[in-house]
Amino acid sequence: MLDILIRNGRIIDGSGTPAFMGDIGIQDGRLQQVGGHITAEARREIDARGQVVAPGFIDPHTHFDAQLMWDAEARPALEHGVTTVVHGNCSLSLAPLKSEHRPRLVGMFQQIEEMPDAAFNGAFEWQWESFGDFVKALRGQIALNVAPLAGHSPLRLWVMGEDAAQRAATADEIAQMQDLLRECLEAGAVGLSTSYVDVDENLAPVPSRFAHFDELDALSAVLGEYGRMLQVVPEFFSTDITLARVDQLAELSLRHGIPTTFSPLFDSALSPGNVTRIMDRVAEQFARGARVWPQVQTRPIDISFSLEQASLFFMAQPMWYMIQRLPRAELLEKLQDPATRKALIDAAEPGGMTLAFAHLLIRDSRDASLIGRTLGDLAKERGTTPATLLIDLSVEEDLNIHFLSASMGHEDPARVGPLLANDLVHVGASDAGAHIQSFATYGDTGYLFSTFVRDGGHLSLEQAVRKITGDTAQIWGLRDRGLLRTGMAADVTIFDPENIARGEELPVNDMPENGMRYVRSASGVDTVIVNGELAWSAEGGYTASRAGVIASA
Amino acid sequence: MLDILIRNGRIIDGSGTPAFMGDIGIQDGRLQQVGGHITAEARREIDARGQVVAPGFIDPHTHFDAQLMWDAEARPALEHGVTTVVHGNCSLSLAPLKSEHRPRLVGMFQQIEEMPDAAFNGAFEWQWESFGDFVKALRGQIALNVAPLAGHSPLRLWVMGEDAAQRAATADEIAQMQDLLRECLEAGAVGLSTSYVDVDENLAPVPSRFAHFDELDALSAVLGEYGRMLQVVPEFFSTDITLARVDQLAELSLRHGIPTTFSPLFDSALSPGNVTRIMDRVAEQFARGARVWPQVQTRPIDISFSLEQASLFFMAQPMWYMIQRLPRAELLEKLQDPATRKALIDAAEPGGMTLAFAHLLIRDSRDASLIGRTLGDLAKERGTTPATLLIDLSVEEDLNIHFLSASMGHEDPARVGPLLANDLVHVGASDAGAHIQSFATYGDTGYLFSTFVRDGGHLSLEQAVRKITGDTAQIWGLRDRGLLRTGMAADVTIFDPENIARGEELPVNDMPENGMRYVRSASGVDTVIVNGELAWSAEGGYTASRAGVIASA
Amino acid sequence: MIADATVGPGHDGEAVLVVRVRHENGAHDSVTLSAPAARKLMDDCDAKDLEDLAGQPWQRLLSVLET
Amino acid sequence: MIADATVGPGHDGEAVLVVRVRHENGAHDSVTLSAPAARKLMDDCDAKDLEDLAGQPWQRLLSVLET
Repeated sequence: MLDILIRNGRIIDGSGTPAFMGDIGIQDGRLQQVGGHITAEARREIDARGQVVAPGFIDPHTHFDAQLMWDAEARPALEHGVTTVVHGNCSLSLAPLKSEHRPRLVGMFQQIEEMPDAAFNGAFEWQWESFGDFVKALRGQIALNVAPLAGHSPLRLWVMGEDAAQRAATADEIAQMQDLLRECLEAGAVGLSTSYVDVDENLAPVPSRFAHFDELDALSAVLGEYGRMLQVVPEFFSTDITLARVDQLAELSLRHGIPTTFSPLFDSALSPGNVTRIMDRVAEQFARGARVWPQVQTRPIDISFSLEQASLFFMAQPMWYMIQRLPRAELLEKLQDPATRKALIDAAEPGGMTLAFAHLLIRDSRDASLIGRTLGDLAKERGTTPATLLIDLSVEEDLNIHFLSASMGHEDPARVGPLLANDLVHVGASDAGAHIQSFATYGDTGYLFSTFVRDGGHLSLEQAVRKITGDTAQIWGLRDRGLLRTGMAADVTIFDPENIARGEELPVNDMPENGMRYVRSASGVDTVIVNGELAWSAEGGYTASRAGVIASA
Repeated sequence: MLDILIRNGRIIDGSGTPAFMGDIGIQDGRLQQVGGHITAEARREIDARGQVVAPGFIDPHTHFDAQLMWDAEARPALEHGVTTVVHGNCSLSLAPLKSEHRPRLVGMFQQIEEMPDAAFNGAFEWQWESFGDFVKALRGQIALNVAPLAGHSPLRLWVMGEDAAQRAATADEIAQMQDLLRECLEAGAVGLSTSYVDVDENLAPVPSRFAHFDELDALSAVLGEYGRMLQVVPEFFSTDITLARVDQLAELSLRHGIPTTFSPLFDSALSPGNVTRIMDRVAEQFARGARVWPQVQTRPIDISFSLEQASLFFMAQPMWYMIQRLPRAELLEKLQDPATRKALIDAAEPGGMTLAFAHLLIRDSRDASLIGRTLGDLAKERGTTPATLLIDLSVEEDLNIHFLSASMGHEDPARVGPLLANDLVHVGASDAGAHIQSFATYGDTGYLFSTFVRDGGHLSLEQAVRKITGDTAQIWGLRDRGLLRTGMAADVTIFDPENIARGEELPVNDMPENGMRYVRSASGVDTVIVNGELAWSAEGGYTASRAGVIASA
Repeated sequence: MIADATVGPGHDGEAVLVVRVRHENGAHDSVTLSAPAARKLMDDCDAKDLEDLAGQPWQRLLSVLET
Repeated sequence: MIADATVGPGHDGEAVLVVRVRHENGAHDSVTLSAPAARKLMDDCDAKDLEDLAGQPWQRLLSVLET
């Protein structure tokens, strides 16, 4: 008796070989058969006619660390078809962590990943200090698989205390960090994450940035003992420095035989040579036998802002930029002063040209009917101009209205498509679970299919599936995932290739203490199975299944 | 304690992702770690510096059925890096087979695969009738893995007796064949093989050719229950009929969800549209979700002949063709008659043009120093002409000398290379173990690397490895093979990418009863590991390991 | 109509006869014959020489292929 | 020398300042600054306007990047 029988699907097995028609049988958490027309009985049958049956998607760059402690499903990742997430990226993980360092680490998470305090405090109980106990707290409690990284910053905090954010480590401290990392890897960590750019809530560099090269080299040697991943945030703001990091990662990769990955790498028309130069260097290093996987996100970059907080968005409009830096009360006053208003509007819309702000979308508003509309359209309806409306709405809503400039970067499919299709690019960098009050980090997989498979044709369906399943599992060395093949773990996502997409970005209040975040729902995903159990379906929503495991083992 | 530790290799993992430097640890027959620099101790260490470490190669089209019964290593396949072979191709398998049908089946093997009687009789004991007992006879006795097909012809013989080669099956007989095939699949068969073209030793069609479509459909339905392969020899001599077979296989594939594969498909300048038309149709059918994998061999086709047996080779030389059809004694007499000799030579070399036979190689000879030389060169040395020498040598050696016209087909890398690189082509069709007295069917993998990776650059090293490892395992659904990933079976081939190649074709007398066959040795292969045990190494040759398993399970 | 016939390579290392056919609608095709089939075709067409095959009706191939 | 500066996208959804640099040997490069770094650069250069950045020595970026 099978547990689940998926009938008549278009099977895309994650290896890149062509799609084919057939059934899939699942038993005891494993793929019992892939292909054929199965006659055996099953406790549950799923008719997948017209749909693609693929390995569950793997998201290699998330920050679901805290969320998973009170949201076993890492919503809405699972409903997008993601069955395995890597967390602990960017030098930040919840373990190993002594209890006295918790506030320190939470501060970093808040600053870097823009996550609210309530996500860490009160929402769950900290039951661990060691990585082993952290993993134990996850086991049996999660609806999708977790491949956890150990963060370099907490490693340093554990060994060096407050000195972690002040100086290089001594040889003895490095040796202690090596032992600690070894413990993490033994307990199921899939690697180490570090960062060269992040700052804490006081804008001081995070502990990992105080490490000298010999420390990273020593930790990489421990990764080498296990063949595990080094994840890095390089100085992405400068192409030249990033190139130097690529070279450095390549040296670590070759010296210790380890895979390495870095992000973000995104395409911007303003730095046209950035991606080309970095990819050329990446290719050179791969040709030497190094593994330096650039992670590239699928979605374009939107910029959002309100008049409440100074944003560089206005830097090209000096008058707006300056007024925006005034104290709140003074700003509100100025915005209602006829002379200032006129000056602002004339500066933004010289000679009545209304182009400057017409493309801006209303991100959130007390008036729900405004959300998602452009200032241009609304201004036309109301017989005003976009700049005038921007000021009026901001005043009306007490500066508490956000605007969004969509697709400001990484937005040209003709450039991003071939990059995603590049064999040396690791599709990832979603940052899922982070920056939750700025934008939605979910649905990048749906966007991959809608924009680069269906619309752009830059990847075939098979290639796209492979990029986020088979390739990801192979790059990270995840034991028996990422492929539909007999004997592998039964992580399966069933979706409609004609409709899979990400939904609109919407604010919701589903964080602890009714906290707000932006999310995107999925469309076109039908069924998500984790380790042989139904975890989510379009028909029934989330189930009570907690079949997720630590995916490193 | 590891069993084997492979250090400093250039790892090509079979998935198509780029090569990388690292170690591999093997324990209990499995890959314990892939990548990194392993510090654990190991019973055996292998330094792979400068070499590629790849999954063991998988040969999907062999006829090692009988040979494996007395040669556990399927020599010389293993030393070429092949760790898994599919046998039972082309409707012929050694099981299931009632004892009374053995001579009948041996006759077919002799005719179709050109294998000597001594390979079947006396060389081993037939300890089985059922497929299960056949598999039992292999278990623990083989040095490489076997993925066995059940042959359609023996299935028919079992159920229908001599009627198998005379008529279509009744509904009841078809049902019996279905049960029998089910038994084979349960016992470990990876599919069913059938043939539309082969004849037995009396030139009568083999039993599989008497099947009507409903029989193949019914058997394919059983394959569908298990998601297993249907292997077919289509009427390759006609493009139009082959196209019809592609369509038919596609229907079976879609109807039953099964993979299908056919061979041979080879490129010949004489039928320039053949490959293009067939590949276009294959692509159409894949696009529908069918799996119809054409197997394409890597090596060119040589033609060999002696004057003893009439060969079409002389058909363009009517006088030679006619005289060659004379009875032996009369032919020998004519070849020594001055007038006939002159007429033959004048016909082949009109006006002293010596081009007709100059390129022919001496294949075998009593005089070992002649083997491998061209008639053109030898004729020059001896002050005669190629045609004269062909006659003289044939007379001297009592017609028992063979000549070879090399690279007569499938010989242009500019055409074959892109075909092999095509994502819809299954690299295979080696026919290893068959036609043993005509030519060597070993070393196609070495030839893939030497000709299409090194010389022609039609495939990258990673692509070529993937074609004969990861892809093959995925196409055939072989559970945990074809990739280097933690947890997979430890089948590993270590080779020098600059030197891997097939050796010269040489006659040897290593068959039972001192029988002759042609072989090719390997160069550039260093170490071959099967299920975690050293099976062959360049340094030590074959080991006593018998770690091969039935690879379907 | 048979257009021409040439000796070519067979996958099993034996020489084969590749017969090219031109149909009335302009379509081309080629059929590969093993030695027995090639001999039967020569006999059926009363051909002494490969060149004698040219111009013969393509239907000659039907009975040959059935063997 | 700083060639120009433009507002652009940051991966975290905030606006950043992309400063383009032209070196004496003809090489081009661009550096992306977050809001605090951009403000510091403006201050260091006594710039009221993005256009004021053009022509400033590229070394101005060094101290800014260290923050």
